[in-house]
Amino acid sequence: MSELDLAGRVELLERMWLIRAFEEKVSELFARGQVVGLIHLGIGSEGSAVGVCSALRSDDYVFGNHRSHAHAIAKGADVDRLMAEIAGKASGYCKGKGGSMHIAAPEVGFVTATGVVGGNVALALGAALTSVTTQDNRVSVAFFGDGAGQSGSLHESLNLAALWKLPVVFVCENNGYAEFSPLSAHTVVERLTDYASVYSIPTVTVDGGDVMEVRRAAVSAVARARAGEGPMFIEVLTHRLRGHYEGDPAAYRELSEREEWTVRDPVARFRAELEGAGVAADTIAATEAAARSRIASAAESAVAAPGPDPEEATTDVYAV
Amino acid sequence: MTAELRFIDAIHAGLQASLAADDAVVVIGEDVTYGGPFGATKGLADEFGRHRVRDTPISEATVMGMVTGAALTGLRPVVEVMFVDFITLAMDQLVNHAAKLHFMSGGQLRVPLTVRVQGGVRGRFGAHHSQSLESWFTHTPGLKVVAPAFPGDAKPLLAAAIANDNPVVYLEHRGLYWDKGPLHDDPVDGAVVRRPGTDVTVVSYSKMVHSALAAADRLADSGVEAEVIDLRWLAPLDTATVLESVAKTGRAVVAHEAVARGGLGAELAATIQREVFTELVAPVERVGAAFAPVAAAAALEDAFLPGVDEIERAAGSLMAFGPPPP
Amino acid sequence: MTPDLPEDQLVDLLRRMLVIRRFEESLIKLAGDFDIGHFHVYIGQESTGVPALAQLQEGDLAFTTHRNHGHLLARGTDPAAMVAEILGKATGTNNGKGGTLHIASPEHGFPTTSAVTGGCTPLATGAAFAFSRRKVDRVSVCLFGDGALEEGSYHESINIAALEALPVIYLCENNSLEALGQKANEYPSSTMAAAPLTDLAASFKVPTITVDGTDTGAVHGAMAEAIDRARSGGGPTFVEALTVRWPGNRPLWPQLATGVTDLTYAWDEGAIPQDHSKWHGAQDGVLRYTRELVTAGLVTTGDVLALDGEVSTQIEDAVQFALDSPYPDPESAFEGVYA
Amino acid sequence: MEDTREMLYAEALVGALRHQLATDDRVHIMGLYFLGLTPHRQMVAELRDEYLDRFYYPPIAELGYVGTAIGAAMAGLRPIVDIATASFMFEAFPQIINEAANTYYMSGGRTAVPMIFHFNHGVRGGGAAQHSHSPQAMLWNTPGLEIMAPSTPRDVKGLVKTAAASDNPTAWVDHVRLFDTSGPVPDDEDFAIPFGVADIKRAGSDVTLFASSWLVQRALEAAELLEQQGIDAEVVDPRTLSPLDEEAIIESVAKTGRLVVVDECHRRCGVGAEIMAVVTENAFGDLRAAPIRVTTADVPVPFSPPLEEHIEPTTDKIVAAALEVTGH
Repeated sequence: MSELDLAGRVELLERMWLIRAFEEKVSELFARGQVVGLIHLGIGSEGSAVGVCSALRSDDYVFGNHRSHAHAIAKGADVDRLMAEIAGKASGYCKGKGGSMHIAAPEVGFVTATGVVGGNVALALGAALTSVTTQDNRVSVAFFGDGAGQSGSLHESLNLAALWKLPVVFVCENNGYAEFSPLSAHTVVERLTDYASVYSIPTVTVDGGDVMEVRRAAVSAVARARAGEGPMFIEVLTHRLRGHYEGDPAAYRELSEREEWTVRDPVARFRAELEGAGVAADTIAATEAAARSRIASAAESAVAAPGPDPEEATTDVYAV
Repeated sequence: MTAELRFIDAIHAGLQASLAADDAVVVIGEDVTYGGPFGATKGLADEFGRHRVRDTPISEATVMGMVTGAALTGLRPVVEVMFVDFITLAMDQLVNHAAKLHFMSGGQLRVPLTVRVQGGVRGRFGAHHSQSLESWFTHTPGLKVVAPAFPGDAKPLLAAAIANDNPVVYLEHRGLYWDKGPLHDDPVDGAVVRRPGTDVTVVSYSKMVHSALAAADRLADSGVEAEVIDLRWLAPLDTATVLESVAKTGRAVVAHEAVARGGLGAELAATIQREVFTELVAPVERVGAAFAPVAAAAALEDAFLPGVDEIERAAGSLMAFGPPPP
Repeated sequence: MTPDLPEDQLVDLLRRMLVIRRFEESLIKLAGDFDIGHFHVYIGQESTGVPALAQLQEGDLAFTTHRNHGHLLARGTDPAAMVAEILGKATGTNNGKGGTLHIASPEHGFPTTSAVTGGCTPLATGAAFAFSRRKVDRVSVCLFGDGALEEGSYHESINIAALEALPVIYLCENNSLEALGQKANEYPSSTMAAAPLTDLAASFKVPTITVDGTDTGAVHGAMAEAIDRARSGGGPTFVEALTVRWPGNRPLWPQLATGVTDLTYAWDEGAIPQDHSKWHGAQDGVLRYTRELVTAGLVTTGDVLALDGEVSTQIEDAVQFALDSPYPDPESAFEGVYA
Repeated sequence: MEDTREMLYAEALVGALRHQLATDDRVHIMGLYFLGLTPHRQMVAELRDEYLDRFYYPPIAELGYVGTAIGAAMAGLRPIVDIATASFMFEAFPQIINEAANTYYMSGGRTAVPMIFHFNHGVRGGGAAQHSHSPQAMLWNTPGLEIMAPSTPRDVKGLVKTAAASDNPTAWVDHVRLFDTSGPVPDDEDFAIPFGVADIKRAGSDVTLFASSWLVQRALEAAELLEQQGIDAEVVDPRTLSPLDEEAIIESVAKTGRLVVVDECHRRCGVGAEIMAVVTENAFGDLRAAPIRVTTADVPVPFSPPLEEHIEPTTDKIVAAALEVTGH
């Protein structure tokens, strides 16, 4: 996959705005009580989600975690159905049964998300196994955070993926915090890529504030995987600009740290970069405006949509 | 005259047939290319290739997740967990993922996965290799559970499990592996009456069915006709067959090798009481293991394991309640 | 090489190794006569377990796996009570409730044996956590085979140990280099993409040492270093000892594949039979250590044979004790579920 | 009459932890989510600041840190380990089930595992399928574990005291919806509630409502509503499931002849099933109507509020079941 032309990069910015607008809207709806439950927002990680997913084919697989609205949108999920799901409506992707942590949009390759830290990594291995077995040449991606790095199942998965040369890309979004504490409280390891290197899995650490850098790493990882050369591990240094979940005051974070990251905001940075590259200010402003209006309408229809019929609660337990 | 097959060979034949019939079927587990500890998968790697019969590291958690992911995306994996006790290591993937993904996704996803596990008390293996954990699986919505008692059922039940679009836990009792029996082509949906009777219903599954039948023979000698039901499927549970029988006999014993506390016996006792309360002439009796881990010593293992005597005693105690109301 | 220890302690190490060797050989013979179930023998690893564990002090704890007999004996657990346990007798270490897979001997520093691969790694880490929190000068040793590294529990445990600088030693007995008598494709031993295995500790910034597990002196030295680090607050160490797996792993290879050990092979090369000459000549750590002691003049061949005679008698008595012991009262199966 | 003070469940819980830390230096606490993500969790943070060297905040590695706590219990500590959301216990199952529960028995009584596992269970509003588990049913068919499920501030204080003194591993099943409830708590520092002793939370003569944990509160609410219809309900709270006070349940049913079992576990093979079985085995002759279970339905917990409510054992459903079983 070649380097994107300017128009292609503007499309990436549009996608990043769509995520940013979506997440800000969810936060707003949560504050108003129109969305309930455990909501984890990905504001600040748009560069990672969009950078990685832009390197994928539409039939490649993505497996998300508890903080995966961004990944789903980046993979092409419909924002109306996504918003409706988070609002618990019948028109949502999962008919209101999954909610924010359990999004599934399989028709765009976003197979599923999970609320169990590290729980999706093995699932991604399985999709890669399917690809190897059926030789359909697809690639699987697992997004997980630095907190999942210390879960044993990640280590089991790295070993297995390396042994079997599975076409899987491990994307570790290292936002520096596992739930409410810094990574240093979870492990003495500083570069999470060390976990993968021991299994001879190639690794790279990239700046999540730079969507194009993320994309380049993903393009090379995906090419490797598709060529049958096995897994790769990408550590994306990123940040969440909100707390662990909506309602978390994030008192554990230093103010200066937040300010620094606001400056390194991937959306603002990419916008400035494109301006520098000569994209007209109007065009850029239009990307944000279009995204915000698209999301406003998604939110409006999600809030207005009817809740599911209670009787639906007992369907879909078994496939028939 | 149909061929007599050992239970373990029936499973082997079932795997072989499914691998041959459907390219999406893959067999995955520790040492499966070698044949596993009991030979269920012996030779399958040579016959179908190592891309369809794969050995894994000793990483139960990830292997269970991986086969779930493979099932989500088009394969029909049959994963072997060497001892049911080791499923403790894979519980998060089995319960939080495989069992729930169809529901959580609002029906968008399917997990056509078969989990073969062997367990039960046999061989003085001690508490880490002898547990009966089926009520965990029956307690988990989204999982189906099957527990064959006869070699003849083993193959068609395995085929049914593999063909099912849901995760199915296929429980094998290693104490049955060397039993021989004829093959049959009878349908394997739901429970089956193994021995008709009029006085008391004995409900069981897996290896305990054999104890139930032996107990029924003894009861017959003292003029008590026991009807023996082999559940075969523990989830979904064929309560209709059970209730029909108990409505007729008015008495029920539920027998299994798992501890009584919180076991399937409790579920059946609750259901029977609720549904045919007025027909019951006696309380539902449970025969299950004592509330203790499984000890390794032969003498203690034998004491732990309920069997023919306990079933006979339980049925006998129900007969003391007199005849059913007219 | 021999460990840097006084002579009486060097001979004591040999005694402990012989106890293990004769114990395991007796079990295999016993299994020919009785159905005593499934067990895993430690033959071929005595030169790892004995020098590693004999230097632990009272109060130090060790957590072991299904291949546990050698570890328990190395720290002095009574072989009679162990055979009795393996035979399911009331006089067994666990009164028949554990069997070979779960032998416990708290007074010898073995609270339990976990027979689930990777089961003991968190437990050993936890004991070290307790020592650290109780501020006592104790260490914990986690004993496991290379297969346990495939389990996530290992990674979670060593991460915590590194984070908290816990006094724990992870002693990995990598016995999958070669397994005598194993056929091609039979039980593929190691399914691990990492090599060397010590990388799996180094990535957590834990110091590692790799030793030849048949070299008693090298194992002793490595463990001494690791124990010293743990006691002085330096945190965990990962020791990998390389050994050959001997083929008496019931029920898979239920035979005395290389025969009953003949100690004269240690000094009489001509006596070594053609079959398994590599084993007797180089791979058997007990013969190697005996050879080293004799060559260094620390013991005479007569001393060795006399010691072996004593040990063999002790094991014969242990087996007899176990055979003569009563089975437990069946009712006791229902007791002792709760403390 | 004992001296008591009115307090929140959350306060009583933290007070019980504080008492254990103060009186037994073997007690160490792993994890901080005893009060979930509620604002009350600040109290746990304060307790940690008081006892900094007695707390350990673990990585998200349930298998590793829960096993570490179990090993520590074998080596002289009395850890209280918080697994937070009960759904995550499955990661730690190999250690809880195979090691903690079995070791005392397997070792022939030579190695005890004196510790507490704390879980927040149940439907809590929007937790969906992976954050709403009620683990009691799976845990209680594991011999060797003790299980306590307090329902009031008083009970949490008394039960924690007993669990901490026990040489067995105890699963402490808690419910986030209890934290804001309040009630009288004895001042007596040595106040303890023995395990295996049920509490009649409300005496009555017409129907027995069996409930534990948070659902005791709903059963009491239902009893009030039933009283308005002239039905006198007795609410039996077992307080501990393992050991289980079978006598108390049987006695109550002997008196009322009618039983509604309320249980937040899934129905099939849930706690409710076992209680029904115990009653039929021991009080069959006393039953005047078929007992009814009111449980969480046999479906994963759905996210959307109307779906969630539909599958929960609500007060209305308890009332309806009591009316049915009493023939109204």
